[in-house]
Amino acid sequence: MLQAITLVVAQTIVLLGISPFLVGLIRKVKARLQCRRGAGVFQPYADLAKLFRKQPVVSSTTSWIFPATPYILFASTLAAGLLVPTFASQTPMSFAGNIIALVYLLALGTFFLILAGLDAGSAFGGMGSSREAIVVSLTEPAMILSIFAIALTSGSTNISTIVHKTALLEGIVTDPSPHLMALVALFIVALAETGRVPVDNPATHLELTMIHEAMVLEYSGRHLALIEWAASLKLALFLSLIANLFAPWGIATTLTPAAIGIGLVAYTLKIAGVAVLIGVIECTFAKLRLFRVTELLGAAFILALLGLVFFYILRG
Amino acid sequence: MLILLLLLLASYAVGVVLPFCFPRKPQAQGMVGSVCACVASGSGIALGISGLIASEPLTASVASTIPFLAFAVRLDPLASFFVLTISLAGLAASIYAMGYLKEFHGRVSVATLAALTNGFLLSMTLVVIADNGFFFLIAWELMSLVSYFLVVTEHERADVRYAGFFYLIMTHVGTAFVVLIYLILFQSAGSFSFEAFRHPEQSLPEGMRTLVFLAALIGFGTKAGIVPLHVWLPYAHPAAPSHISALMSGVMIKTAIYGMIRVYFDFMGGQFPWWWGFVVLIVGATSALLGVMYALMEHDLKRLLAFHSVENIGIILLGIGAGMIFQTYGLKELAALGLLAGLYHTINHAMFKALLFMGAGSLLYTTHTRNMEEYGGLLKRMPWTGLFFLIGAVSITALPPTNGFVSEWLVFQALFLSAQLPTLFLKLMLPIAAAILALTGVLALVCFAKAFGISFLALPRSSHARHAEEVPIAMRIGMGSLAVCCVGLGLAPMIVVPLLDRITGPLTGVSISDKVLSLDGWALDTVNVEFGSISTPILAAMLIACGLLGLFLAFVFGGRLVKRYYKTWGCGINLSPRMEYTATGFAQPIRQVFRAIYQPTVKLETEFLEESRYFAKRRHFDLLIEPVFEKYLYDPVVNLFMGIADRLSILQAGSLTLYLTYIFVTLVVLLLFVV
Amino acid sequence: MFWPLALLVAAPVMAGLGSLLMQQRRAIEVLQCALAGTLLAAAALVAGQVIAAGEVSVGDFLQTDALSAWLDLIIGFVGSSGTIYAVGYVGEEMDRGHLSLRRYSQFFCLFDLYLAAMLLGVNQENIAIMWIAIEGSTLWAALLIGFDRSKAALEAGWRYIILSSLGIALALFGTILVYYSSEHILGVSNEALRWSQLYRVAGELDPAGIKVAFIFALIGYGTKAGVAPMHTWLPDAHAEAPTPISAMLSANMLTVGVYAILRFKAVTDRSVGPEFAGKLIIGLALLSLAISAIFLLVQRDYKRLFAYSSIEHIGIALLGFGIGGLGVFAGAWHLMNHALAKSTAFYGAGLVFLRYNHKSLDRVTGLLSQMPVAGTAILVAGVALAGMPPFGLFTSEVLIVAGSYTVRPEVAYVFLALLALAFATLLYQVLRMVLGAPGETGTALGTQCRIFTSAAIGINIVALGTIGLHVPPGLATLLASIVKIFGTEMEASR
Amino acid sequence: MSLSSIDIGTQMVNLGSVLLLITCFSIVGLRRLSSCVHVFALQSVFLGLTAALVAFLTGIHHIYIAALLTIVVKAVVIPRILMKVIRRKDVDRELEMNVNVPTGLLICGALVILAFFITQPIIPLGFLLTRDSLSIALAIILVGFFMMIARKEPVTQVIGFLVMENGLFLAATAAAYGMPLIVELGVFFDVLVGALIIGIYTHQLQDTLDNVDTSKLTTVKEK
Repeated sequence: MLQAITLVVAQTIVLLGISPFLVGLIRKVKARLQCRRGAGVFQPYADLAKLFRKQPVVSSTTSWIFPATPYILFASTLAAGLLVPTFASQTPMSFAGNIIALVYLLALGTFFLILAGLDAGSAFGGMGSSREAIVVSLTEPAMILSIFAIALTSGSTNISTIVHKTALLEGIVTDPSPHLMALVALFIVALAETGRVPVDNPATHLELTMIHEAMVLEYSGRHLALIEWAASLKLALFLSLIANLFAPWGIATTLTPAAIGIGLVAYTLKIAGVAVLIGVIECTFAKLRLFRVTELLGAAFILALLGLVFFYILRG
Repeated sequence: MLILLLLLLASYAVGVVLPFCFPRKPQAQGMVGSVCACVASGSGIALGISGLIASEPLTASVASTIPFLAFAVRLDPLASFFVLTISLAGLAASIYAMGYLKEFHGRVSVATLAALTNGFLLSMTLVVIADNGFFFLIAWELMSLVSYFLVVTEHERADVRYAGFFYLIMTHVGTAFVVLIYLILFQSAGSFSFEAFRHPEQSLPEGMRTLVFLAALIGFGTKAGIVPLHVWLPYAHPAAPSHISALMSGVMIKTAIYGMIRVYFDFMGGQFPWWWGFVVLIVGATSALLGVMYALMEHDLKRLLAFHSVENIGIILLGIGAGMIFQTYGLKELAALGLLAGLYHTINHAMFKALLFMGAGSLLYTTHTRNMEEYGGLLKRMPWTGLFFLIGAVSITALPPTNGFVSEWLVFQALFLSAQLPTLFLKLMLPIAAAILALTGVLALVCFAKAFGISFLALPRSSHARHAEEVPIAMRIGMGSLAVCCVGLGLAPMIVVPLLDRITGPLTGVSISDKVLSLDGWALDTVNVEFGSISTPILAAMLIACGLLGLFLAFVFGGRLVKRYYKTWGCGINLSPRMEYTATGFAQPIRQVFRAIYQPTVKLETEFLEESRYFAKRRHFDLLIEPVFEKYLYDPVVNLFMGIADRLSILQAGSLTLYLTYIFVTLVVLLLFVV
Repeated sequence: MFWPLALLVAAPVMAGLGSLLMQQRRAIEVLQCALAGTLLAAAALVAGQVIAAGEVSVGDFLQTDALSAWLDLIIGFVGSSGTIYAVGYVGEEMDRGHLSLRRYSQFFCLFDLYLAAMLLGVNQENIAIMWIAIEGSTLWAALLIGFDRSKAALEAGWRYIILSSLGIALALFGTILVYYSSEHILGVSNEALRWSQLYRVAGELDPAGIKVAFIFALIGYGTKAGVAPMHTWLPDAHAEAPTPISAMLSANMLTVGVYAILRFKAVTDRSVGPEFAGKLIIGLALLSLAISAIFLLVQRDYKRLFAYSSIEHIGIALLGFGIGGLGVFAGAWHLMNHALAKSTAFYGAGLVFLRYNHKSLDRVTGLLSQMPVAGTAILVAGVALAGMPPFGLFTSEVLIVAGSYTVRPEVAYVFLALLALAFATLLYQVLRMVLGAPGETGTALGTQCRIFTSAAIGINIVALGTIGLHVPPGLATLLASIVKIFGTEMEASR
Repeated sequence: MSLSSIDIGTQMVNLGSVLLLITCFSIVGLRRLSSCVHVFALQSVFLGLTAALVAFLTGIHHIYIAALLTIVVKAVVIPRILMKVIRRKDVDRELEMNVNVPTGLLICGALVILAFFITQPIIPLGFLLTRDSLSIALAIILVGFFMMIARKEPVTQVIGFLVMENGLFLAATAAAYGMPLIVELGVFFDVLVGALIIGIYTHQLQDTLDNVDTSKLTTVKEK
């Protein structure tokens, strides 16, 4: 019990701690590839601290939904994060929810974010909400299907069980093809969910292009801080999901200090690697038009489905 | 138990009669009717629960002088469960009605309305407890008739009359098929009693069984509103008074689910080919997806909710269909799981759909319009209604930790367990159904984000909304009780599942509650523990904890939690409702992406000033979604009959000679027929 | 104890002649109301006796068995409520100056004689005298249909008299043929014309003769019963006749026609087995159903609407009898409920006509709010006629379809489909009338008219409701013995 | 009485029946309304005589009454009523046909054959004396029926109807040796009243509308 609690606390700290760093890392990579020096990788921490200290300005047209949303978003994202194994393959909370719970927890946050976008009554918010709506509605089926394709190999939909089994080379992937397809699908989903190029551009505030930014346009001060933090948490969540599902190397399958140490290091390296990859993608791809996004996500869905088919066909 | 049953019947009956004893006192009429309904449904709740936990089903019967008819009732767990569902919704609705009926004072006869409401609840209860096919049919038809009269409460309006008649015809066609089911069973059993239907030794020939399956699917499906038989639903449910819409959408369509389970799992004894389940699965998936998609395009709040009923019936059928498929292959535990998921979603949908319709009713009550584009900013003006509606919306979109989440999760699991099926085809089909379910779920989320966001948030979009105020306490209690049910059913699966298991146990022959509940009830997992689990209480706790953590962090880093209010930045000009995103605009990307299904047609008429074609005097914008099924499926049939009738009317051309000839020919023909 | 039966037949005759002699209206009204009471009481008593004793007879002249008693109940009940209604209705016409006192008394004279003729016809063992009585009722009806001498009424009456005299003539030939084939067994005497005797010796009768006889009887009396394709007079007559008469035609005369067919069927079944008659009857019944279901859809005239609905229901009842067994029970039950419901419908329609003075369906809306009594009558009757619970027509239809499914499923399928169609078409029209906002105002009705008509409607609706889902034990025994007449025992209901 | 007389009787009865049939055909063939009425009267006379003959041969006396009534009612009273109607309306002209005469006659022939076919199995039941009259009676009925269809003029429809009645009467008396008296009286009463009422109707119709051509009476129908 005590061990479980410590683990949960540890994971919380790791997630909260590492997520801004990932954002910073991606920005740094982009800056480098665009031949800029760019801000330091720890800049996001400073931003958060500053935002927290600023007094938020709340639109007088809004209802209680608007100020409540940042906390709900933060809570739901963090709770979702606790279901995903990070450095240790067995997360104590994993029994509380499997992939479906994960998806719906994220959806809870999205739901309130959309509401908040509408709440202020400005055209931007509504526009952002409406676009977010279409994106999210296309990502989730692909996400569920892709994770399910992985789940089949290990006969479980509990993420930590999947990771644990794969890590211990139980129910090992006899052949990579379903995994590969699912990986690609999940990666695309991750880009979409975390509002990255080519689906969305976190760096823009141009009403033609912005989705997530448009929704949170009215936010300021600590509210914005929480939302930013939640966004980076979501990023961390997806990165660790991808990293641990497809490359559970070095993850701590036992709870000896040594294993945990290795796990932490491996984890950091892995997600940093994925983050760099994302950064590269962000500057090599252009942002797609909103109605082209559907094709991308459709492709993701099909890939995940193919992964499923392949799995059954190869397993007979 | 018998006492409870009698109390229930008696007080409904009294509720039918008593309102008429207070002529010209609508207040009293409504109050009396509602009180009777409350007493009855209260005892109904008790009856349902006791029926679920009782070891022996309660049976009672009154003989009749009509052959083959016996007024026999039997409260086995299945029936009790539906009695419970009906009574829960009924109780809330009748409390709600105490306030809501004011809406009708002076416009329609409140006494009739109250009496019909009691009759409606009574007939629904009789439908599910009837133990005799003939009796069932009587109750079924009564239910249809009474609900029809409730739908046409405001029959001065032509659209209401149309809705009502459409409903009446559809439901009657459905009834014809239901009659067919019982005819086939009657022929083999030589009796209308369910006991005789149930007997395995009178197993029907294969063709007849298939006929029964199809008849049940069409007959009950019409009532349930499966695609493509759903077309009446978005007309009829909104037309009725809102607490009746709540009952129709929340409960009445569930009687059809009851019928299907009764026929497939009870009468057919769970013996059927795999394609039965598969057909049900397909129907479920189609209904779920199309239901939510059409809902997305609706701006009439009640029509939107009605389409969501189609969607949720689809989800229920996904669970049941999966259960049937597993049943075919003897995977009893999974069959039980699927069935259980379907039943769980049944009661959940009853709760949140009733809640949402009541919420819509409250908006109607205070703004007198059903058009979402005229709402806005209502959350500040009616906080309680807003809160309850939000809870309903969160539940129907299956967000944790509400009840919708639990049942949809169970359905997902049931579909994912397809790996254990022998045939590759089904192995693939069930996960695809799951993907469709996922899409449905998200679209529902979008739809309710729209519904809540446009109606309750931002600035009022019309004077109706500007002058809206909170509804009377009775209505709030009615909604509140259901909101509590939604949350409760979500947080306490450890209580609900064992009860449902008492239904699925006898039907599938295996009890799974101990398998589904692990960690002494805290976690809910599928029949094999490894496969995945959730625990809504824990999730709720986590959410709260993380929320507090967020608050704490904000406090730690930010110090005092003060905030400043200022008007929204409107690009320099003052913000007005006309600048807000409309429901139409919000749904535009979806409409764009799925235009293949919607086939939207846009009409833009512009009148220009005669001086210059650069200045428009007025613009008129029309956006129409093609009603595919009505246009290509229903209209042709109607036109066919009309055409036949018109052509035949020359038979009655008014010429005596012609008439004489008919008789003469008939005579000669018959005489030849003898020779 | 024969006087109730005698009274039942004699009372209308006396009342009719009486009202012809009477000189002031009040007296005629009193007399008619008295008649109504007498009919009701007498019919009830006769039925009671039959239930108790099996059959009642007045010497050699009137004999009543279960089937006749059933018809007595129908004619007695509807006849009495109809008389009351007629007092209100025709009174209103007189108040408006459409009628002289002479015509007024003539109307009631004809009305009563018409009832008397039918009662004589059904309480009769002698097939020839039954024929005479029914022919008599045809003639009175002919005079009544053309009573208000409008062009349309005369035309309808003309068609009616020609077609039904023709039918009745064919029926007579059928009767003669029966006599022809029975006389050489029973001798040249009245005996050869008695149902009871015919049933007894039916086995020895010559099949060929009986078959031809039945065909003539079926077509002949079928014309009176409004069975398609001999139904063509029916909508015209019902539409143009004074509304109380329309009600009586639908509720009584068609029923009597069915009764006559049934008597012949009973003999035929005993002689050549039930298939022959059954097949013919089922065929014509389905034809009637189909035609009425279609024509209900295109009606522009609310009285014609109910007329076609009568064709439909006579068809349903005949289908029941054609199937036999359970169907006979259901058919008889259907006849009674239909008589009640249809007369109610026409009572309502009559009030509407009095108010608006036109029969156009499209121009009548919002009855419930404008004329609550008429609206309720039409709505209740419409729902009942559409075959909805809690009314008896639902139970009988379910029993008939169940019976037919056990015997020949294909009939049941067709029957179900046609029922659904007729349901839709009838209710579509009825609901258009009763719901919605009232259109034109029309001329209000006099108090007396309203009292009498409401009374008649009330009686009918109450009766309709009480026997809806429950056959009173006495009637159940009657029905059981009716079923026996057709050779099959009622199996105990499970 | 002796066998031979019975044979002769049989032949005479058959002769009478055949005469009836022939009169039928002639009515179908005739084109003038008044002559139709006359021929009908003639037919009724033949009918009465045949009935009387049967009564004489069988010694069933009440048939005499029936025969007498026939001659009085159908050969005298009804024709007079009809002639009156015809004169008042002066419709005594070329009749409009629905079916032209030759076709009509052919159809009638077919009907007669049908009648014989149908009655073939039944005949043996009957009494020696009047076997074939049944077939002829049925033939007359069918032909009468056909008459009602073949002509447009209402009066001819009445005549057709009365011809049918004659056929019935022939069947009743000749074939079945007459029904019990009460029955026959009843039947006669009804026929008389029926004819009267039809008369009344044609009368009133003519008052309300100048022409009583039933082919023009087509206002009450499905719109």
